[in-house]
Amino acid sequence: MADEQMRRMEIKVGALILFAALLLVFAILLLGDYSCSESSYISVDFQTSSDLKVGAPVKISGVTVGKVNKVELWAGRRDAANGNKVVQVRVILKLKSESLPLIHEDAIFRISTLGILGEKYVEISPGTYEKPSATDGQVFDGAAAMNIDEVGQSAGVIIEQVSTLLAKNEQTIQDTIKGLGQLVDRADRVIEDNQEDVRELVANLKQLSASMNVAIGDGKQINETITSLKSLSGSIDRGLQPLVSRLPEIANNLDETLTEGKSFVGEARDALKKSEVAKLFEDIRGLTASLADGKGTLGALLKDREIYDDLIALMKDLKRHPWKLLLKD
Amino acid sequence: MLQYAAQILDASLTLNDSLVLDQVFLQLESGRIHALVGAGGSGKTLLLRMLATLLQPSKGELHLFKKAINFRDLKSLRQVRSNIGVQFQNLALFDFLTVGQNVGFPLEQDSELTKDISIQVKTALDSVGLDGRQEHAISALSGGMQRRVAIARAAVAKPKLLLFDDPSGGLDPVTTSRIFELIRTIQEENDNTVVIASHDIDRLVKLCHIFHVVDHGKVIFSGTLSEARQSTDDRVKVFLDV
Amino acid sequence: MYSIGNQSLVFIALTLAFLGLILVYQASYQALKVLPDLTPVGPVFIGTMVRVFGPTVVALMLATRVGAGIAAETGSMTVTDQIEAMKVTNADPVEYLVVPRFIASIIMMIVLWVFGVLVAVAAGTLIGTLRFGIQLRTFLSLSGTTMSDVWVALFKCVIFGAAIPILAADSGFKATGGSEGVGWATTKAVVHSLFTVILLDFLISSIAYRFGW
Amino acid sequence: MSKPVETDSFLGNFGRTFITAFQTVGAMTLLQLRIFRSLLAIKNFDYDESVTQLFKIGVRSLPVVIATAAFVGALMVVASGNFVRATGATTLIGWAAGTAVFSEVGPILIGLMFSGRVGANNTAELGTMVVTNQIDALRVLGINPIGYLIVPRFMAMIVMLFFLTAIGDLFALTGGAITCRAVLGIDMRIYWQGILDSNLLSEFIMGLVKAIFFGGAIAIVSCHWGLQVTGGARGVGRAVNDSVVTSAIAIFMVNFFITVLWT
Repeated sequence: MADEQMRRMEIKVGALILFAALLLVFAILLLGDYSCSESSYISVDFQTSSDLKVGAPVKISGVTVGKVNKVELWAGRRDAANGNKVVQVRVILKLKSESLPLIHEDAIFRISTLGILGEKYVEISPGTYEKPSATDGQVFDGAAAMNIDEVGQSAGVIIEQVSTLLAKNEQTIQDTIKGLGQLVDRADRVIEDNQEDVRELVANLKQLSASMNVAIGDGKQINETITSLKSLSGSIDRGLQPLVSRLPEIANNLDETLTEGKSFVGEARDALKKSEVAKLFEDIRGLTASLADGKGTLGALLKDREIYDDLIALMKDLKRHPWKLLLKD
Repeated sequence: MLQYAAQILDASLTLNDSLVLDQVFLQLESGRIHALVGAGGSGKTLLLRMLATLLQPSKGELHLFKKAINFRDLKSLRQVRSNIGVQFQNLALFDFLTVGQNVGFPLEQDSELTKDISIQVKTALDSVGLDGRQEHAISALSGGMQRRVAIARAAVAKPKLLLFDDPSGGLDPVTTSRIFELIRTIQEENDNTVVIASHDIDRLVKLCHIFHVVDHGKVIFSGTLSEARQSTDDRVKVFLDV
Repeated sequence: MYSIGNQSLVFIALTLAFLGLILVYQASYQALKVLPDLTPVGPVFIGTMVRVFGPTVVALMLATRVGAGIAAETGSMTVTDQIEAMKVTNADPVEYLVVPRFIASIIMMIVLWVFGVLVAVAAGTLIGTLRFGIQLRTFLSLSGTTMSDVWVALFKCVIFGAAIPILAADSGFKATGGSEGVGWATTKAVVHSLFTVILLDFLISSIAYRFGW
Repeated sequence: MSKPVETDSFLGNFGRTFITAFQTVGAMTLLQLRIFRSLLAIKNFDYDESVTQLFKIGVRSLPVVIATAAFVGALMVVASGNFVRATGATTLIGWAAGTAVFSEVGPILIGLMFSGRVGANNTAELGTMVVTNQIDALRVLGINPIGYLIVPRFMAMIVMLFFLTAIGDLFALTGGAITCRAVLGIDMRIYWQGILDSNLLSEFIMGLVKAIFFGGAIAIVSCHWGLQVTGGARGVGRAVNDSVVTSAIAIFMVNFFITVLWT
C-alpha cells in the first residue's frame, strides 16, 4: 500500500519535472536566437548611429528580416578593406539569408523611428530589382537619419534660400500670384454658375494629368516641384498672405503623386539649385496661365465636389498652421 | 410528572462519515446533578456539546426546557442559549481578555444582565476563591485557577442548565475536591440542572443524583446508583464501580 | 486596528521600497534598450504604482501579514473551543471577532496603500535619479496619473481590504484538530487571500479597462 | 513563552524590531550552514522522504501556481492595456507583458504563492512536530533532524519552484494572450509576435535563476520558523504568520539583488 502510494508519487513527480523540462527547452529555443534559417551579415556605415540599439529590428518595406547585431564606433578611422573610406559608425546587420537577394546594390539604408516612443530601427529600401543582389559581408553606405531635428534644420535652410529667391524673382512671383488669384476666382464662379460644366471638366482631368506628365517629366521632378512649392508657401506666409492662401491648392493637388513624404526635404534641397527653381517657376506660370485661360484644364482642381471641399478645408487649415507643409505628418 | 430540563430523543450524529452518536435517548431531570460517565472517546463530550446546542443531531430531536430546538431559528436559539452555561473540556478561556472580562463576558451578551457587571463578576470570582484577580491575564494563572475561572464564567449568569466537561481533568486531589464542592454549592444556590462529565467516579458518586453511562456512542444506562446496582449490564457496573 | 496597521508598516515599507527600486530599475533598464531617453519612466512608474502595483502588492502583503494573523488567531481560538464558548454565551463570533477586523482592514488597506505608494515612489526616485540620472522634476511627475487611476485604486483597496479578513476568518473558523489544524488554516488563509486578491484585481482591472476608467 | 518587556516608546520599538531582525537573520544563516553541512554528508539522504517532499511541494502546488500565473499574466496585459490605449502601440503589449512576467512579476508572485502554499505548510508541519516533541524523538533515535527533515525539503523547494516557475511562465503568457483577445480586443498574434520579437531569453533565464534563490530562501525561512515554534496551537499559528511575512521580505530583497547583479 505504502509502496503503491510511493510509486504513484514518483510517477507524478517525474511527469511534472519532465513536462517542465520540455517546456523549458521549448521556451529557450523559441525565445532565444536559434532560428533554423541561416543568417547573413552585412555592414552599413552611417554618419551617426542616432542612438540605434543592438537588437533593434531591421526591416525591408516594413517587414522585419533581421536585427542589429553590433554597433561599432569608428570615429573617422579609415577602412583599409573598403577603399580607405572614412567610417564614423559601422552597424552590422544580421539578416535571414533568404532576404539577402532582396537587397540590391543601390539599396538605401536608413535609421528610422518606430512608434511614438521613438524606438529606432533600420529601414532598407531594397533598391532597383535589376541591379545585382547584396552578398554576405558586403559594406553599404547608409543614408542620413530621418529625425525631427534634422528635418527642422533643413527646413530652416530652405526657408532662407527661398527668401533669397523670392527677393530675386519678385516679378515672376507677382505674376504667379495674379494668375493664381484669377484661377481661384474663376474656379469659384465656374462652380457656382455652371454645375453642368463641372462634369465635363472632370473628363478633362486625364488630359491634364497626361500633359502634366509630359510637361514635368518623371515623378521625381514633380516631387521637386511640390516640395519647392511647399517650402515656398511656408516662408511666404510671413510677408505674402494671399499667396499662401492660394498656393496650397496646387501643392495639394500635385501632392497625390508624392510617394514618400518623408524624403521631401532631401530632394527639396536638390531642387533648390537656381536653374531648376527658375524652371520651376516657369512651369508654374505656364500651368497657371493655361488654367486661367479656362481651357478645360480647370478640371484638375475640380475632380469632383469632394476634392474642392477638401481643398477649402486644407486651405483654412494651412492658414492657421503653415508649418504643416514642412513637417509632413 | 417529572420535569425534564433537557431531552435528547433518538438522536444520531454522523461526523466525517462515521456514526459517533447512535440513537441516543437521554433525559435530564430538572434540578438534579447528573453524571455522564464512560470510556474516553465514547461520546460524552459530544453529548454535552449537543446539550449546549453546539451540535445539531443528524437525526432525532433535542428538547431543551420543554421546547424542541430548531437550529435554524437563531432568535429562539439565542433565547435558549442564554439559559445554558458550559465549562469546556479545554476551558476555552479567551486569552485576549483578562480574568474579570472572561467571567463578565456572558453577562455583557445578555441585555438583561448588563447591570452591575463588576459586582456580579466579583461575586462569582469570590465564590470560586479568586477574588482580586480580575485584572490578571489568563496565561498568568495556574491550571487549577484557570479551571475555576472557567467554572465561574459558566455559572455567572445563573443558567438553568450547567454543563461541566471534565471539571477535574489533570488536577491534584485537593483542587479536585474544591471544584466538586464548588459545583455542589452553585447547584444548591440556584437549583439549576447540572451535568458533569468526568472519570472521577468516587467523587461523582458522592455528588450526583442520576447517572448516565455512555458507551460507543450510545447511552446504555440512566438511573440512580441503586438502580445501577440492579443492572444486568456488566459495563454499567464496571463504569460505576458498583 | 493597531495590530493590522502599525505592525504592518515596517513590513509594507520594506517590501514596497524594494518593489519601487526594482520597478524603476527594470523599467529604466528595459527602456534604455529601445528608447532614446528616460523621461517617460517616472510618470509611467508613478501611474502604474498608484493604479496597479500599489493596491495589489499592499493587498498581497496585507494578505500574508494580516490574513495569516487573523487565521492563526481565529484558528487557535477555534481549536481551543473559544469560538464555541462565544456561541453558547450568545456572542456572535463573526460580529465580535470579524467585524472589527473587517473595518480595520479596509481603513488600513487605504492608509497603507497611500503609504506604500509613497515609499515605493521615494525608493524609485532614489534609484531613478542616482543610478539612471533622471532629472528629479522629470521623474516626479504626475502626468502619468489620472483621477480615474486613483478611484480605481481606492475601489480596489476597499474590495481587497474587505476580502482578506473574511477569507482569513473563514479558514480560521473551519480549523480542526490542534496545532496542525491551526497551521493548515493559516496556510489556507494565505493561499486563498493571495489568490483572491489577484483574481479580484484582474476582474476589477478588466472591468475598469472595459469602461475606460 | 517569555514575553518581551513592554516598552511603548517609539525608539524602543524600533530598536527591538532591529535586534529581533538581526537575531532571525543570524539564526537563519546558521540553519543554512547546517543544511549545507548535511548536504555534504550525502549518507543522510533519504529517498522516500525526498520523493514525498517533491510530491507534496511540487505536484500539490501545481494547480494554485498555474491559476495564479494565468491571472498574473492577464493582469499584466490589462495593466499595459491602459498605456496601449493611450498610445496606440499595440505591438508593445507582448513586450511589456513578456518582460514583466518573465523577469519580475512572474517569479515574485509565483514565489509568494509558493511561500503561502508550501512555506506556510512546511512551517506548520515542522512546528507541530516540535510542539509534539517529534523532533526530540528523532534525536533520541540518533537521526539528525536536519539531514532527515530539512535537507529534503530544502532541495525539493529549490527544484520544484524552478520547474513550477517555468510552467507558470507559460500559463502566465497564455492567460495574457486570452486576456489580450477577450478584454483588450487585440489579436493574440500581435501579442505572441511581440513576445517573440522582444528577445526575452535573458529575462526568462533570470526569472528561473530567481526562482532557484526564492526556493532556497523560502525553504530556510519556513524551516527556521517551524523549528522555532513554542507554545501549542497559538505558537504554530504565529510561526506560520512570521514565516510567510519573512518569506515575502526575503523574496523582494533577493529579487532586487538578483536583478541588479544580473543586468
